[in-house]
Amino acid sequence: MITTTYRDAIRAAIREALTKDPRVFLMGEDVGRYGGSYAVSKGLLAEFGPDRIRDTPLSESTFVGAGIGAALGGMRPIVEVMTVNFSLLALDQIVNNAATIRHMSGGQFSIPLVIRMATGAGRQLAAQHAHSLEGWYAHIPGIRIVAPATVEDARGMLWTALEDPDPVLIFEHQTLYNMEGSLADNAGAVDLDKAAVRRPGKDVSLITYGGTLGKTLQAAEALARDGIDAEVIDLRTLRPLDMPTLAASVKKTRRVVIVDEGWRSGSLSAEISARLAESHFYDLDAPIARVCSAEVPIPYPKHLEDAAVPQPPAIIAAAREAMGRRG
Amino acid sequence: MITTTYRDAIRAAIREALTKDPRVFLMGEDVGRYGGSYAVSKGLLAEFGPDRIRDTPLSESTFVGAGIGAALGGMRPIVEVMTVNFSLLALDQIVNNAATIRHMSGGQFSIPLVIRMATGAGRQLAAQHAHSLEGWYAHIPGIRIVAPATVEDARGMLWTALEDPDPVLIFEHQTLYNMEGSLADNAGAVDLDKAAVRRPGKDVSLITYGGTLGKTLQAAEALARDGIDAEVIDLRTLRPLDMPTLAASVKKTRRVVIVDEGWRSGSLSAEISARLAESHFYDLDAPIARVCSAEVPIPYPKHLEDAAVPQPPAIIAAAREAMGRRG
Amino acid sequence: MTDPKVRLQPDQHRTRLLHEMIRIRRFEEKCAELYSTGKIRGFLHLYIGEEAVAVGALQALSPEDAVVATYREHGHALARGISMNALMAEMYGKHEGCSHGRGGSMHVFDAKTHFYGGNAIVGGGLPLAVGLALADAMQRRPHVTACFFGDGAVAEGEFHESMNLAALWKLPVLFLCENNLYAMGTRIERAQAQVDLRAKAQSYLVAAEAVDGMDVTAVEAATRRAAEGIRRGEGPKFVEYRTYRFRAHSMFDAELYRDKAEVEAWKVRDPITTFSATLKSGQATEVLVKAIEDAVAEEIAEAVAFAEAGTWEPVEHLLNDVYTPARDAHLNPAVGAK
Amino acid sequence: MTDPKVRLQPDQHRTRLLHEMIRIRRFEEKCAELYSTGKIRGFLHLYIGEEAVAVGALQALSPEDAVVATYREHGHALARGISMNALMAEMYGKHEGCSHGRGGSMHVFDAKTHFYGGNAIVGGGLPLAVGLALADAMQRRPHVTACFFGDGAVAEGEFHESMNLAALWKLPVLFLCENNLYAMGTRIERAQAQVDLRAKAQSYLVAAEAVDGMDVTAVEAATRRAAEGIRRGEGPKFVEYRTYRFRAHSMFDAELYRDKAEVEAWKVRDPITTFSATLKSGQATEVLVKAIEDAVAEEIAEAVAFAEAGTWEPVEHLLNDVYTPARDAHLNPAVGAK
Ligand SMILES: Cc1ncc(C[n+]2csc(CCOP(=O)(O)OP(=O)(O)O)c2C)c(N)n1
Ligand SMILES: Cc1ncc(C[n+]2csc(CCOP(=O)(O)OP(=O)(O)O)c2C)c(N)n1
Ligand SMILES: [Mg+2]
Ligand SMILES: [Mg+2]
Repeated sequence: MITTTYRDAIRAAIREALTKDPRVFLMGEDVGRYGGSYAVSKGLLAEFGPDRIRDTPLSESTFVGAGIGAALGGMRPIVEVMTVNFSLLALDQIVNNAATIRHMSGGQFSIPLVIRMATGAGRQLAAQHAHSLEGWYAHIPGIRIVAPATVEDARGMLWTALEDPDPVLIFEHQTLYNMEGSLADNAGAVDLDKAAVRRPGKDVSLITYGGTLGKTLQAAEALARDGIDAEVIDLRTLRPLDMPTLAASVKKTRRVVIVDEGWRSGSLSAEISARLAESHFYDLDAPIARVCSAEVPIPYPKHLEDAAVPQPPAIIAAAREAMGRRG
Repeated sequence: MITTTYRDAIRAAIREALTKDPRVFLMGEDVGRYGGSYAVSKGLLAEFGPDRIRDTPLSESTFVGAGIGAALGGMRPIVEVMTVNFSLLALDQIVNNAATIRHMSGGQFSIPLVIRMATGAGRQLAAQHAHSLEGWYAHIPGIRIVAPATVEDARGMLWTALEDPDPVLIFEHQTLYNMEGSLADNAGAVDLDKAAVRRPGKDVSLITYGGTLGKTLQAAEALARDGIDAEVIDLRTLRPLDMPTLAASVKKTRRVVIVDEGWRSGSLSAEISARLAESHFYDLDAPIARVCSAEVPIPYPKHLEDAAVPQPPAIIAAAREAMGRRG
Repeated sequence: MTDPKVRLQPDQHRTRLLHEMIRIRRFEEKCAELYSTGKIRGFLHLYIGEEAVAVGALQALSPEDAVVATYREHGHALARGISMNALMAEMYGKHEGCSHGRGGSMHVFDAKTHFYGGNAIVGGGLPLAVGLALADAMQRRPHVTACFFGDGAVAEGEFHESMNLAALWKLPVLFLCENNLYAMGTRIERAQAQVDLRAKAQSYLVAAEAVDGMDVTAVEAATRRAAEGIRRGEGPKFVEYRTYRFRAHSMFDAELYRDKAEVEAWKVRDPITTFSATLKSGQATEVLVKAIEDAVAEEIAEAVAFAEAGTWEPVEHLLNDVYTPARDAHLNPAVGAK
Repeated sequence: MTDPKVRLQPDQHRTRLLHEMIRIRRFEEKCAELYSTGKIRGFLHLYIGEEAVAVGALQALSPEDAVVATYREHGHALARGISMNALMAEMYGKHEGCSHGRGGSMHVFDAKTHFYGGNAIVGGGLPLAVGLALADAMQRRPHVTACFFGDGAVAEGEFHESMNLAALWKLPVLFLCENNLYAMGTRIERAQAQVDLRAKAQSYLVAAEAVDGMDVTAVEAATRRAAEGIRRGEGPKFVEYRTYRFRAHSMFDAELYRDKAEVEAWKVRDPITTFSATLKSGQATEVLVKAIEDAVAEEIAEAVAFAEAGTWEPVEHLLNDVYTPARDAHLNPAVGAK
């Protein structure tokens, strides 16, 4: 076992991909000389050269579209969009080309493209730099959405994403880059199909992903001290959703709390809630609860940012309420 | 009463606004000399001149952003984005500026902007011209989303939207422009706060909006012949949702089917289902059902396009199932 | 790239150019007819009047080069060598169509001829072309990517970003601007502060040339010059074709924005009649044109029959081709596999 | 637009320019210090080295003109006349800040001075500026909208679309490009095929001028020329300021992408020291600078005290300012009301 960080695990995954497959290259703003705005790609330019570590101009729509074209042309691009906030400038290329060309061409062309971006709030970057839109992206057919919440997934999801013949968007929560964790020395690719039970429990299912996994696990520990045995599920892949794993948990616990950093209305938590209520209406002993972000652009001051996004006390309260505990 | 079309009703509303308020102007691609790609603004250039009916270059991000700036500068712009499919190019301006500036400025500036766009499938325009993303837009705090489904709302929603101090997006389903309906001679502004019960009923609540209202009413008539008395609710405003009206219907019928042309996963139907299950868990006699678009880019051939979007038979089947009827 | 069986006097290049233009013209006239009978639906954007551009320009490409087109791409598709049968079947939405019917008129795709669509988002194909060229450059392949777009697309941010990136990275992109003076109903003077589009290309240090788009030989010559420069490693080139759309923008356009007189004036410069006039003299030309028309009429009749006989994809297949199934794994061999 | 009480020798314009630059420099040095102590958080982008641009350029504006800035806007805010107290309180996130604390360093807004933000999306302010200018033009107001953006923003599609639309409609937009040679770690040669940015502006037929951004008087003169042209109805103008960022891009930047030597070479051209050297001679200047430094130190101390004494908005107000409440109806009188 080695101890490493989420950031270094992603860098190791990129380095491995570049080494294994000559078709792989990394392209995006400041991935080269600057070393990546989150220092993920630091050192890669020196190691792999400017042909494979490509600094782009500030042109999100075009370098994402160029990634789509390069994938069509036989390459395996890893496009880094610095943050999800800027990806809105490339949304047309993602929705109307990356997600759609395979279908419009009657299956003649696939787009083996990986797009990585940082997401989420938590660093007081204010309204234009704190979006959590990964669940929103999960609405689009034709793409796969993944959100590594652990060092192991940060290390392993990229390779599997590159092997996927279709576009995969990887959302890295910006508060996780410094997170430490241990990895097997031979750690490598991980599957992208199954959600993971991060903490087994029998009383209530806490379903989350990405940046809120840690807070949800904290809440579960607190609940345990209170005699409530919570099961914590990490979705890992937001599209497609691994419903069998969620269903198994619901059948066991009969109570569900979904924790999602997206704005509540229209967040992924709504889809999960709707699906579970459709398939397990008669298994549920309590209404499905959601702990999401408040419907406000994220404010700058820490106390307001903290109040805007899900926190352990709210998760605990929702779980207790699902258990019928008061106060 | 006069008989008119959805298209003419919108034109009448635009004309009234231009006449009443010198700050109002219409801007977008081909709204002038071409007469609007759906002929909505036909004749307005001749009547109001090029200063107030502005043809723009193909620059969605900038003319939408210019609408935001003009609103900040004291005008009351009506920006027409030809269709929702092209609005993705302007999404950064809508999400990061229109929806956010009021908040980032601590409430110093509001953005009294109206953006109109055509939406939806049904005309065999294929994958890049058939998106139904209005429910997706409803995820964004700071904007209001409305979807006129009747000639009366086509006539009345614009003025109310212009009086709103914040950005309002109006989604006009492209299959409705030729729809005929009758209007009071003095028809004018309508409220944007309440959902409308388009058909009262006691057995099951069919909740829908925009382009699927007609299909849902057809389904309700068929159900009536089958002894099922369906209530049909037209949301009218997708953000914010009028939950009291939905709640009253659910309390009465105890059964819900939501009809939404958006792709099923992450559609507005999921949010409505989740909210009703949160607030009325114990009032529901059957799982909430959803009839949505299949998760596929819309195909060109008619039989496949029809199969991809909600149709009366599927609505009828879902309602019968909610009633516990088999076959 | 005429379908061999209908090729006349293969030795005569000029005859072939004429034949190609007539094929496109008659094919689209048939499409317009089929649209009115409801066989073809959705949007139909005719290229009539602009045939010299696709036919002349595509002479400069080799079979391995890539093409990225617009929603007005029937001419590009036929000139590139997509069979008329497959194209007509696509217009019908039949499974035998070149995009298996999923795309229709605006989304013609064909792997064999490296035809990357038919894109219905104005300017949406420009970044794709830059990426295709990047893939060629990184794999040291000597190919060129030809990207067609209209005067209207030049106003989109994607034009600016794509020209800059292609120029910055010296990528083999052939930017082919079809300037037919209008973007739907908006004349170029109402869309562009600078109507000389070459000046825009030059602002990225991209060499630009404008040519009479109604003259197929001039189009071919200019495009060959540009393509050769790219193959010599000079980076992207920009060619502007000054042409004109004879028909409405689409089947829904009332053409309120231009006078008949302007249209008639341009029709005098019809690329087909003006070119055939230069071919041989009198009688001989008539005979040649007659022979071409007969061959084309036959090809079109066959294409219509092929489309009519085509099949509708079963509704059960609705969800196909959203994601790549295992059966198509060969499209994307596992990473690392060489 | 110095806060009156600290204005020295109001008759002396050049003294005022020096004073403004020093205010900005010292304010930001204090901010950097407060960042390390955690009083200021989030992103902090310092303008140090570029002060001559904001100070010189904003001399050309009248109080009614509008300003659209970037996330590196402390200099623009102070030079525009936003009080240092309100700005410092905003840096802290206090309710007394000019954006009531909601925005922080990147989102400085101020209605009184027509300061439309602080925009953290590169290029995101350009379309807003076009719209503000459109509103002035349609209401026949003689104002100018000054839009600041960097060399990196020039690569974004919004630059292209906004330049074209402003030029096409002859709108009173003053496009002010702060070319500090870098976009984060990307030097202009690696971002722009054409590094002479004037050529880009000219491709929209927009008159462009480049000026030494380290020379406050040259900046003022060039910007006044441009603004006057706009007020004469000549349409938008483009001014490029050749300047340099002395500090890291943000507090997280290790500056791997440039050598110390380059930075040192530019520091020799420090806009403050070079300008003060031109003022008076020896002693007299020292006395003057000392007086300014004392006044500024006092103003900063007061601003810090003001921010420290400021209040945190109660958490119960979290959802405020997402939508406009009735109480703010005056911001948008019912349509039709004049
Ligand atoms: C991004 C986008 N905006 C608007 C449209 C609607 N539209 C389709 S074609 C067209 C005009 C394009 O003009 P041009 O680029 O000159 O091509 P032409 O039709 O003249 O061949 C417009 C506005 C679109 N398809 N995509
Ligand atoms: C659309 C967008 N892409 C990327 C970023 C991240 N980013 C912030 S500042 C910056 C560099 C901008 O450079 P420039 O325009 O030259 O301004 P400068 O920082 O040099 O003043 C980048 C890439 C962003 N904020 N917005
Ligand atoms: Mg055109
Ligand atoms: Mg810069």
